[in-house]
Amino acid sequence: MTKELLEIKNLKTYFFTDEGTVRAVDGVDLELNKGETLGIVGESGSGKSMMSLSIMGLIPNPPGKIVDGQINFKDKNLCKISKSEYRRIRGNEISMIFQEPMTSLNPVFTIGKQIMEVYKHHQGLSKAEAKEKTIEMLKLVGISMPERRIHEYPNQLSGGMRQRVMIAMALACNPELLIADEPTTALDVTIQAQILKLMDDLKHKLNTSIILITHNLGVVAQTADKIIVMYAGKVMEYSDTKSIFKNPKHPYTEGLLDSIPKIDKPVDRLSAIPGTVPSSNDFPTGCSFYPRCKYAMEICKEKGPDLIKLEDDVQVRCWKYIEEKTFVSKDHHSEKV
Amino acid sequence: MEKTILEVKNAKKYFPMKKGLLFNSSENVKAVDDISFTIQEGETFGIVGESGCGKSTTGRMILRLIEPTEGEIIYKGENILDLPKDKMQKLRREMQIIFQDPYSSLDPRFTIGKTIGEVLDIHKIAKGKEKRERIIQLLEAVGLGAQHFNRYPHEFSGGQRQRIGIARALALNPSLLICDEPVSALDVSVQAQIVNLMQDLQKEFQLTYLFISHDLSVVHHICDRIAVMYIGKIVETADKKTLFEKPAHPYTRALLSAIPVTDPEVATTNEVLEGDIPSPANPPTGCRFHTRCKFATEICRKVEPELKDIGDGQLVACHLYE
Amino acid sequence: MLRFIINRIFQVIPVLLGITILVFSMLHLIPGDPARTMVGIEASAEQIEQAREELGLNRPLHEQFFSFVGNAIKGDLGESIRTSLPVTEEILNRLPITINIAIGATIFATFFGMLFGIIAAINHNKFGDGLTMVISLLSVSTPSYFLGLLLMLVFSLHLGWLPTIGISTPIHYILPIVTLGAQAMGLIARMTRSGMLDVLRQDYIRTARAKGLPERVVIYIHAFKNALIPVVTVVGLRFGGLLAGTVLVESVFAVPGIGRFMVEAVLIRDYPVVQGTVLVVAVSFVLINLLVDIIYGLLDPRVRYT
Amino acid sequence: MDQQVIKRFLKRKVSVFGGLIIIMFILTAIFGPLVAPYDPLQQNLANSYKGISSDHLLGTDNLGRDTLSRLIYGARISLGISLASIGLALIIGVSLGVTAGYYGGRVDNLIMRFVDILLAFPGILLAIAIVAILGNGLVNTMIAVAIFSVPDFARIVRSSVISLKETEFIEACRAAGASDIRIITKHIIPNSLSPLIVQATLMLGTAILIASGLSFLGLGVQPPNPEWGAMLSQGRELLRSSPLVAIAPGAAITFVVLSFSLVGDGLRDALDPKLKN
Repeated sequence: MTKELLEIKNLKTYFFTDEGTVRAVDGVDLELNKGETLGIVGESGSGKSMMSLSIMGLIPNPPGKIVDGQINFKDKNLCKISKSEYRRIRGNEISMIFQEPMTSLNPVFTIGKQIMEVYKHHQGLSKAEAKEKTIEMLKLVGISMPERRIHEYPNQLSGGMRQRVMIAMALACNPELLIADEPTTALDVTIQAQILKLMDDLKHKLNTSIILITHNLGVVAQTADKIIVMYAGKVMEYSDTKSIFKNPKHPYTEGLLDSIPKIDKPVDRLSAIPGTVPSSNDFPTGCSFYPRCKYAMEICKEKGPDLIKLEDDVQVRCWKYIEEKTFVSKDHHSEKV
Repeated sequence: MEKTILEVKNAKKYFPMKKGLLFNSSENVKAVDDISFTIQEGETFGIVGESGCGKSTTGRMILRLIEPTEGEIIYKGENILDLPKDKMQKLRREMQIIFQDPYSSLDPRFTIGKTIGEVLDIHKIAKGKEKRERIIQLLEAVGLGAQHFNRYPHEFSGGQRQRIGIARALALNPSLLICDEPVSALDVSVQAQIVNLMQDLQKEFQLTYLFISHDLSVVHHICDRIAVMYIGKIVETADKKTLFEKPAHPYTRALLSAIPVTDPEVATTNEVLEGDIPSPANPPTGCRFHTRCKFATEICRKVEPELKDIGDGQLVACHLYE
Repeated sequence: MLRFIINRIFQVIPVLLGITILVFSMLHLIPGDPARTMVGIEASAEQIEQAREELGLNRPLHEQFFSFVGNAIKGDLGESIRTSLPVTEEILNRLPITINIAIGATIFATFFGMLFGIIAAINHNKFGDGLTMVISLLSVSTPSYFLGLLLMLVFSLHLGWLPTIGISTPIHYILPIVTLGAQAMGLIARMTRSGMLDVLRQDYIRTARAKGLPERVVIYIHAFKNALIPVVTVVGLRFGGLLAGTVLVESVFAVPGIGRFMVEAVLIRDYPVVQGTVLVVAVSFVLINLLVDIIYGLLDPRVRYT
Repeated sequence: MDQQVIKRFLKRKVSVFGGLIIIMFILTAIFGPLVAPYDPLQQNLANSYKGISSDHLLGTDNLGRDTLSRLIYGARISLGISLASIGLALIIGVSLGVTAGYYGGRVDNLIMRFVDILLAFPGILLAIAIVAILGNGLVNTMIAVAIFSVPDFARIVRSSVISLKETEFIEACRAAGASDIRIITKHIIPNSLSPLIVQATLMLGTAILIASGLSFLGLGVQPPNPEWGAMLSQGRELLRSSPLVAIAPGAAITFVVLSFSLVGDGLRDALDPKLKN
């Protein structure tokens, strides 16, 4: 029996700017069990990064604000806890690594100091103890000669090395949840493979749950247990990894998979999704994917569909299935059309 | 009958290191270090490699946006490095480039019409009404239209800007198009549109492409022949089928196995390459890949391997094949 | 690091040479005959010839230049035409006062400037921000020669708390220091504020927060050291500016420093003194900048290891 | 796009206020002789040391000259020097900066070393040195202030040219065979205009500070011309008897300089919204 670690209900994170309200995250639900890896896939403006910052409680305010919903982490609603309580969780029980290893480390402190700090603040370790643990951690993420490396500054390290340092820092206190926001996007292919392998190894070693956020379906195919596909601030499809790649339900997921060239299944012509990704302050009314959808119906334009459960682990937000389902059974999620 | 359109012979580009006044080192960053390849008319020739391999420098050398330190660039039988200014100017109509970043590749202060029109002005190709018609024709060719003529770049999405960049490159009716990571900065769902557009245009205008990318899947989809580069050197050249089915160089193999496969049921070989990419400012001796190669022997550390034909037009620079 | 320092020192040499050339050629750039300009229109041909002799204008140009440089390195800047005393001696007599004022102003400006800047950044868009920024904007815009007069009017003439002019006691230093430092204070406050705000937006600050560090550690340790780097540059550059700014302040408060000495020399066309004072101020400025660069290198590992 | 800049600028109330003050001063400078109640140079010893009265709104000085009238005429001189010298400095600075930045290498080294040498004379020192060579007076003050301002412009333009030169749209132009002149005039200069406009605005204020400073020291515009710095210098002697003679021009300088910085800051935010704090 797996235990639920994180449950997000109807999360809404909005940004209030001069140009209007940006619904970066617009009613997202998700669940994550202990030891699981959840992949969140989306393109620019899908709200996937804002999702992760919402969980971390790091939404820049103003202009951003969580306007509705719950983030339940181990029976605690993170939206309700005090600032100091949140600080004790961040970097300790939930950690995060970012896309840009080049800018995510403080340039004026040695990497040793930056990792030791975590031990000092969360575990109250002395300098010597923290140093010892830091060296251990750096060894764990595959950095050679850690005794020497702790005295180096971030600009002396390559991008891949910096991302390893970020991982060491994030995993220092053995958190239960690691959020990785596009951790390999800025890296070269061979380095990306190293980092993905490292994260997978460490996950099994430390039994950490991971939320892996990416725009690259290939990155999650091998590592994630479940996948969420986001588009325009909403979850379009939520499914286990196997079925999403084998049998994508949502037209967007289907289009996304079809538009990637595959070496093992060459085609003469890619089937592209027409149109452009909507900009985040101008989402279409109705279903946000409707203008680019090849199955678009009249209803899609007027009204956004709800997320409905198709099978045990498969949920989808599309009128196509709601219509089918309403004939089959009266699911409480769906509405009669 | 295949006809060679471009031949790059022993091209090198050394950038002088940033120097201090006192320690005036004579060291160079060998961005591109003695590479040769040929491109046939009508084909799509791919250059793949990771950061610092010199693929973008190569593309820019061919257009003389960066002057090569040494070597020859022979376009249709003529070494363009010897050309006087006026002849080079004429030749520029034949070769154009499209860039990676759709945001910095268009002047934010120029309307789309003006951006494309400028190219026509420089070569005095068309004027007035004729010019406008030609621009609209180009916009339509890339899937845009007359309604976009007076708009500014910031009003467009990344994919649309890339279309504009392509229209600008096509304005001079070139034969050879250097495509420097043209889809890397785009959203996945838009990448496919641009790739399709490029394939359509290739047929329509009989274009030859030099396609520079780090993304092997895209290269596999669009290219006929491919060169793999690693820190300033070509390590392998082959046609697509050969390269992907029987890659010879250990680096090529590692690169192929590092591609994330979009199928959870395919077991990955998990052949993960160790170590970092060395800096081109201080490349390893001998074979530049030896620091990361599991087959490396004594000779690899000392002697630089030459590109050799191992059959089927597959060229490999590796001591394993000697 | 040593390599970085040596490199910086060698970069300064051409600048010092340039300054020397410029200062040397001042005499030769004067329209007409410098000797005549100096002694006045009514001077006799003999007097002009004598002045020419004293200035060494009869010798070939390169010879003049080398002897100028040679003497300058030896510390000989010629003789004042008015007093016939060695310029070096005259400068050394006045320099301590000027340096005291400039250092005092730097300390005043740095302390209050950074204080105001941090207050403003932390209270971004709140009352504290507004108030400190109004003060710094005003102090940046008010010319020192006006501020000095205002302060004198209020604190000396009206309230009678502080002496008006001269520099005989330490209390005399208060007004000149505040007057001189005000503008730099405003600039440093604005720099510190925008530097802090800029740093607070960086990715590594987000990382620091994601680590669960307390906000004071995030701001006073992670952000502050980064924000300090540009501020150090400004403080360094400002110190040179303050050295030059003493020219105005010394005139306002009738302080017998090097600045006033220079102005008087310009007014009576005592060229050796003008050259000497300009050279001393410019060279000190360059050397201070060198020092600042080295400190910058110590603070910022990115500069050191490139 | 430019409408948006104006819209953003108008949102910043203090900058708009600064702009209004500058417009007021400019109008005063242009129409000064029409509004000034007295001749600024006319002495009237019987009327000396007067305080504020309906006849003399800002009183009179030791020679009985009307302070308000002198202030109004002074606006002409101060703003005139400021505009002329910054205009001159812009032409020289931009040419130097563009040349250095675009061609790089030895040309760049030569120009920037020269600029470095000029910058080695901090603050007002350079202006004093120039006046020491050229002599005092209105035109020489202008030249001194112009040369003083050149290095700032040269450096700003150079750095924006260097960053622009690397952009892909400039490469695209070169690939299309565009000439250097075309690239510089059509692409590089228009795109480096924003920081330049901001800097020029701020420097207009600084120019007034420096020019008046020179005059205050007796090295710039000479009395009896009603230049603000020269008036301050004269007011310094009269601080006990008629403080208004010093306060009026001092306040005027402060206000104008303040307004230029407000406008400059506003323009910076309006032209580059990303930099806004």
